[in-house]
Amino acid sequence: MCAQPVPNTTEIRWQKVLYERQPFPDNYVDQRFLEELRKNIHARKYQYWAVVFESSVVIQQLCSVCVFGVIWWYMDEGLLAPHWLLGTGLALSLTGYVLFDLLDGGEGRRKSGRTRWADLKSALVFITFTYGFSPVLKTLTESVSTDTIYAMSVFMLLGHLIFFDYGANAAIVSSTLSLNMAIFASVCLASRLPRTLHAFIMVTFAIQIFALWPMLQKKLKACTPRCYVGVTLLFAFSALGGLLSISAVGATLFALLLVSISCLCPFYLIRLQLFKENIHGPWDEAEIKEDLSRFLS
Amino acid sequence: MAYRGGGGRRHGPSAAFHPVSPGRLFTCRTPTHNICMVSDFFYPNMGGVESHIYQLSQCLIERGHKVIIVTHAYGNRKGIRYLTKGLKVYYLPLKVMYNQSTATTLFHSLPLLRYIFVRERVTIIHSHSSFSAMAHDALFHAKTMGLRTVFTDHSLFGFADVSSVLTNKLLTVSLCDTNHIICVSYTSKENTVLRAALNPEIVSVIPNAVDPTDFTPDPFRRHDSITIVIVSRLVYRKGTDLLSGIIPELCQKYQDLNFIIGGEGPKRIILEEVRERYQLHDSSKIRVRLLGALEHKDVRNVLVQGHIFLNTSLTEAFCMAIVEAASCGLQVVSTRVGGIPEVLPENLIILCEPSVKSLCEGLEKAISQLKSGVLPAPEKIHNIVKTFYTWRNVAERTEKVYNRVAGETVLPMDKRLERLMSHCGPVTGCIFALLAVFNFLFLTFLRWMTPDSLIDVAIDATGPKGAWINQYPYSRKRGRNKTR
Amino acid sequence: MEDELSFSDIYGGRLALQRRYYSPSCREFCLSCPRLSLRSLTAVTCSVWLAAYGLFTLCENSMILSAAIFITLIGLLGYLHFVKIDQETLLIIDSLGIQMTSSYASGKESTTFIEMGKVKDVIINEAIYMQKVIYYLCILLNDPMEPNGISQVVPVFPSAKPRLDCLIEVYRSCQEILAPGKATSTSP
Amino acid sequence: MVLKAFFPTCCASADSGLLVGRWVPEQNSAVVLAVVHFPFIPIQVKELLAQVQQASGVGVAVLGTWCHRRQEPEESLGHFLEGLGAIFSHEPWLQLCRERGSKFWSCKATHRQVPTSPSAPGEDQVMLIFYDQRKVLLSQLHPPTALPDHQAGDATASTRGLAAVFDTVARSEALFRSDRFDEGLVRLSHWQSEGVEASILVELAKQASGPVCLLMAYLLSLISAASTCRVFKLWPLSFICSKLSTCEQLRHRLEQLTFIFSTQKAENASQLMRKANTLVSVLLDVALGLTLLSWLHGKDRIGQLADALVPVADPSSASSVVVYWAYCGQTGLCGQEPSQAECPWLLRVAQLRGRRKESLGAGKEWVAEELQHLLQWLMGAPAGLKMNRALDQVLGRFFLYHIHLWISYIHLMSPFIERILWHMGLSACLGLTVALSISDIIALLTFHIYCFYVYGARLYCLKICGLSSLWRLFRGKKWNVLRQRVDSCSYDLDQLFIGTLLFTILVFLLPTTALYYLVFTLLRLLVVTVQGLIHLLVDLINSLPLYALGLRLCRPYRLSAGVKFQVLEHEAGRPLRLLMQINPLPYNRVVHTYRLPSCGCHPKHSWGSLCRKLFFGELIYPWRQRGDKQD
Repeated sequence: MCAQPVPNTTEIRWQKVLYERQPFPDNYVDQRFLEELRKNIHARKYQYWAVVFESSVVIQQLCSVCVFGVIWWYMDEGLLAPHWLLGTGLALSLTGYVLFDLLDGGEGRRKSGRTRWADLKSALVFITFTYGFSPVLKTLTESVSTDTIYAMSVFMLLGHLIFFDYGANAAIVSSTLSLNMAIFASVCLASRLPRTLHAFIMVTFAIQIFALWPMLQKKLKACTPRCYVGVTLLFAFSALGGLLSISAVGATLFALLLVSISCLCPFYLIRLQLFKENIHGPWDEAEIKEDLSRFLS
Repeated sequence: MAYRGGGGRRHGPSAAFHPVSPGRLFTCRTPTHNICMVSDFFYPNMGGVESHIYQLSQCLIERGHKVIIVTHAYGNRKGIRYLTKGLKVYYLPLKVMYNQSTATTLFHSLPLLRYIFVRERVTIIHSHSSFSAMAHDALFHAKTMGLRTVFTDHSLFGFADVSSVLTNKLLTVSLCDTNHIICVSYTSKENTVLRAALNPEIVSVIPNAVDPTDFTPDPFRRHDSITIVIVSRLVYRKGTDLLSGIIPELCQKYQDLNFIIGGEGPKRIILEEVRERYQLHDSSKIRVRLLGALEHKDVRNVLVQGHIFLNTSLTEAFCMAIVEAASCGLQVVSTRVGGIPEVLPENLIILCEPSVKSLCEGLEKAISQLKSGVLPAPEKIHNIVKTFYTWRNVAERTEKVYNRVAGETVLPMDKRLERLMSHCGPVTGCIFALLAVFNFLFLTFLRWMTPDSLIDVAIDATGPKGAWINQYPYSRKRGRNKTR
Repeated sequence: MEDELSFSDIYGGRLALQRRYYSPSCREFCLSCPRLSLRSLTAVTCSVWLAAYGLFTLCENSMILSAAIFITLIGLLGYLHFVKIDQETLLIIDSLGIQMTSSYASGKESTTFIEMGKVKDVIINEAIYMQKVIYYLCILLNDPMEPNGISQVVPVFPSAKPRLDCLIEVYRSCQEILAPGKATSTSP
Repeated sequence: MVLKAFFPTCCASADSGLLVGRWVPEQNSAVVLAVVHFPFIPIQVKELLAQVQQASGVGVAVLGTWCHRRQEPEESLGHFLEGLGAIFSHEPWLQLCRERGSKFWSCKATHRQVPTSPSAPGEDQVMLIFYDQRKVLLSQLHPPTALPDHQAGDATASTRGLAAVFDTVARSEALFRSDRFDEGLVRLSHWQSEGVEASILVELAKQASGPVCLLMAYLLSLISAASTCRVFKLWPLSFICSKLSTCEQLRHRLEQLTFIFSTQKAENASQLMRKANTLVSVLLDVALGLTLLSWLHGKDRIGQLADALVPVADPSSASSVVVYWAYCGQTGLCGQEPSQAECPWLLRVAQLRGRRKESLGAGKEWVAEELQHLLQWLMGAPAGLKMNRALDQVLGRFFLYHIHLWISYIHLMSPFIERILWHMGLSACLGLTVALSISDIIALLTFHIYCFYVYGARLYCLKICGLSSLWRLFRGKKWNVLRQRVDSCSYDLDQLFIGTLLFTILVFLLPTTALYYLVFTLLRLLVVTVQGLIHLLVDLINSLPLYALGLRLCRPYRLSAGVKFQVLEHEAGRPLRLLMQINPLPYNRVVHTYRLPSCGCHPKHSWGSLCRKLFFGELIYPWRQRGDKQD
């Protein structure tokens, strides 16, 4: 029975078992209490530059949103001829398409087993649908007030940035959702443009910059990291330039944002690692290491 | 409809496991308490917590205490029922939010609970299971009313993800001024102390128990082919995925190996797929049998059909299943998680790492032992295990806790607020201190609305002046009035 | 013989219990709660009329006042006739039956008579009522299908909810009549 | 156990004699039915009882003696009564005795052979229960007990408790037949010993009812034969008949009449009651209908009604609409240059016309014109809502065109409408309910609203479904049909693009359609509500059990929910005296028990599901005919 603590507890060692009655009270606290407590088992060490390199994906996405905004502003002001944008867009996407295959010698395509005919078909689908719907898009939101549209598209672009797949496996990441939000925003903005052609071209451009460009980026990052960094810098500076041509203040703010994301945040991440403290012990729910799907396939 | 005591009839056999004789003898020795067990989980719901509450209450009644149970209404089972030996159960009409746990607003349950505490002259509130919102509500109200509180934690929690962080915070708040906490194993004690940032002195370890008379080995067991039994809910936490890996491995290795799997759950489909894929249920001999959900009384009959019991849980505070299996004389193979290593001595259990490989090795070891016949006889195992865990022992140790708590003082309001604010962090502490103040005001309002003098003092069915006499249920009231 | 005791209901209001023993085989328990007090009546009426007058000052429409008067009158009548129960009577006649009468403030009476053949027993039961847990006296009717089943539970004194002490008084003297009655009625 | 003696109040003043009644052993109670007066010859009494017994199947016997002391008690009578016990042996032997002056009676029951009950030496406790024989005889217990079959044995077995008493009294009418004017050899006193209660009218009606029933039944069979001939079975006719509520009413009325005049007798009380109820309700219905008829065919109310019912059908508005529509047509539906220009113009025309009409002073309501105004309003920016103008124009013109069609239809119909109404009015002589089923006419006259509603609902439903599925695509999910749940799914780029494009478009077009849908749904609901109210009224008239209610009102004891007892004041040592009264059935239970089946059109779904249907744009027909309720 668990009676009152008998004096000779020194020689009778307390042992962590339930099945035998020990001469200790039920609330006895041994010095071996919490001895299996472990801390920061899975804590990872980060390299500063590696983190900076990883953060470039975020930079890219921010810049593409910024570029999209700038282009839309130019077209809304009428400073940018739609044909010119169409031409450059087509040229760029063609080069990107060629690059896309050249980079990995086309074995990515072989893996996915996607034919060029399929690419052509989807391209045709894009063009035809956008062109067919552009009059509708034009008159779609004319009775909705402009501020509503702006608010909606800003919200959607933010959502695009939030849900974008930056390579981290979190619950909220959903590339589909982010792409759809971007397209929604582009449609909203396009419906504000003066002419039907403008709307058409704006939407195509949105496709290029939100759907195709990230795919190319991924491949670049995988194959040639060095030139990927170069491309990122180039892209960032072009975005900054475009923004500068619209408003200096916006440009400075944007530059600050980029710098803080690419340099400060990694720094803090590494600093805060020191204060990390998460507890492990026998009570943790054991996770299953090996994959069990092999038994079911 | 109290006299309908359906529960009493259903669980009667499992309760009447020893003669009623010693009941009154203890009462002279120790002071008796009026104990109110509060939890969302009780019969007709089935599980470890439920049976724990039921058996513990029965033993406490036998030791001359007055015990009542408060839980929420299950379906049309509302109101007040009497179970075996006059165990009185209040099924309160509260809304159930998420798997059998009531929604908590921290206030809506106060009027009823206060009424019950007053009319039953409760002195000690004993809440069970940290998953039950009602239990935490009861603790909160009891402290406001200045009653002594005990809490039993039946489960383990991690510290990793957001949800567990939040629940740990709530647990901290609700336990920071609770008089005493009971855990079912040392691991669970460590866990609780860490989660709720408690002083380990006020945390007692009292294991669960099994009723050895319910789990006796089958004297004539067939030895033609080896059978492995698994009895658990088929969910992720119980490691059903591991099971789906183990079954094909072993079935391909040993041709005379069968599996019996009792239990229901979302992961059942995986096992069925495995069975399909490896043709383990051909018409000639079914090698993997899925029995589906089991009644508590059928468990023994399933267990004694096998030779080896396999437990693949990923986390357990105190695994009752392996004790039951061992008590039925089976060789137990289990994962080394949570409090399981503390439960059985090494010669009765084979502990493995939670992976398919290690578990297979453990099982093969068990099989080889079985074939070579070095395993002790089931009756021998039963006789060993029988001495480990009994409800009477649990009741005695719980009674000690009650006695100790009865000696302590409940924090007055100001002290309580201070403790909340000092102990639970600035934000949460303040919020809950405010809530406590509101709760107190609400209580004073209720006292003004219906003063305690207006509340009829209930007639004890159990306890020192218990009026319960085992007649047929209808004439209960008359019997009661004769005794007064 | 007749005597009168005073008890209180679960809200603390006063109740008067009159017991009439007509004969060893016939008893009557009459539980009467206080009548509608003039104070509360005037209070309600005045409040309604004040509200009506406030409305009237807002929008000059004399319809409101007349409407208020009508509403109070109709409400009072309805209350007296359908809601306010002044007296509840329980009449037990051995080997004949149990009769429950509840008389409203307007004098309307509603009676239900339960034959002794249907009555299984009279017990005190507990129930969760609103935010309270109360005791109440109830009559168990046995259902013709199976011998010791209960088809229905009829509560006694449903409107005036007396406290336990009062119930026990009534319960005891009910059992004095019922207990032998049950013995013989169950014999054939 | 106490011995209960049920004693009829009418015998309380009878002279001394023998108590005749039935002894119910299982609850040891004696039901006294009558008192036999002196002088009598025991043999004859026994004969009489034997006759009654084999006539009624009730075990009637002599239960004891009854002595009513008017003058000072004489022992001789007492002894004589004692002696009678020897002649008519009965267990136990009752001795009721009423002194002059005092209200308290003495009663004792003695057992002959004492050893049977050693505990009570011959005597045991007696309780006197007075009952009004007439009421008990006429009243009918609810819920009815097992129907009394005429073998005494299992009749007593079937009826238990107080039902046995009622049963006894009800079945021993043979005893009550003899009153004191027929020179029977035995003088009884009971509730109609002062003369049999009967009325000439009732007897005459009973005599007359037979042939009338025969005749009517013959006629009705002819009618029904005619109605079932093959012509009505042809597809369109049968379909229309199933839909028109007038036909429903006629069919129902036919059923009612056939039921009333069915020649076979009603075997049990409930069916009799039902017949009576049906008869009364039909009579009342016809009476109401006739009053309506007389009122209608008074000074040209038909015409006014017709004018009130016909929506505007005068050339001016129609022509204006035609002009307007033509204009819309030739401006073309290509969507630009919307009709901002001509809206004010048309409004002005409308106002002018409205004023002219008011000057003409026919208080008509201009359904079609109001609809046009509504559409104009919708085609503008209604309530400052952000609607897509192009779609708005298209929908608006579409509906305007419909109104035009509608008006021309009214043109065709307008000459006949008055005559139709007149004939409908004639149909009122078949009863108010038939006349009230003008909901058909309402349905006909508001056909265009129904059409609008259907178009709007279909469009809206389409939009909602599209949006819901596209929203799933937008979130990168898809509906798994096999598992009945939403799975995540990876789409191709072009699928995503097109899906999102359509999603955007639908989202921005939703308010327009939703508004149209809303407006026309409201109109539809209005119409439906009116129809529903009419249906309810008809249902009420058809199904209210008037006869039963009347009985409950005038003869409360006829329908009894049970009995209630009242303790008469009593003094110690004397037997307890109770007064048994009939507890009348409450009104709600009367209605509940005797509701007549009616061709009720019952609300198909609850409010929640109705709102749900409305939200998802499914069509609603809240009033369903009896026919499809059965299958």
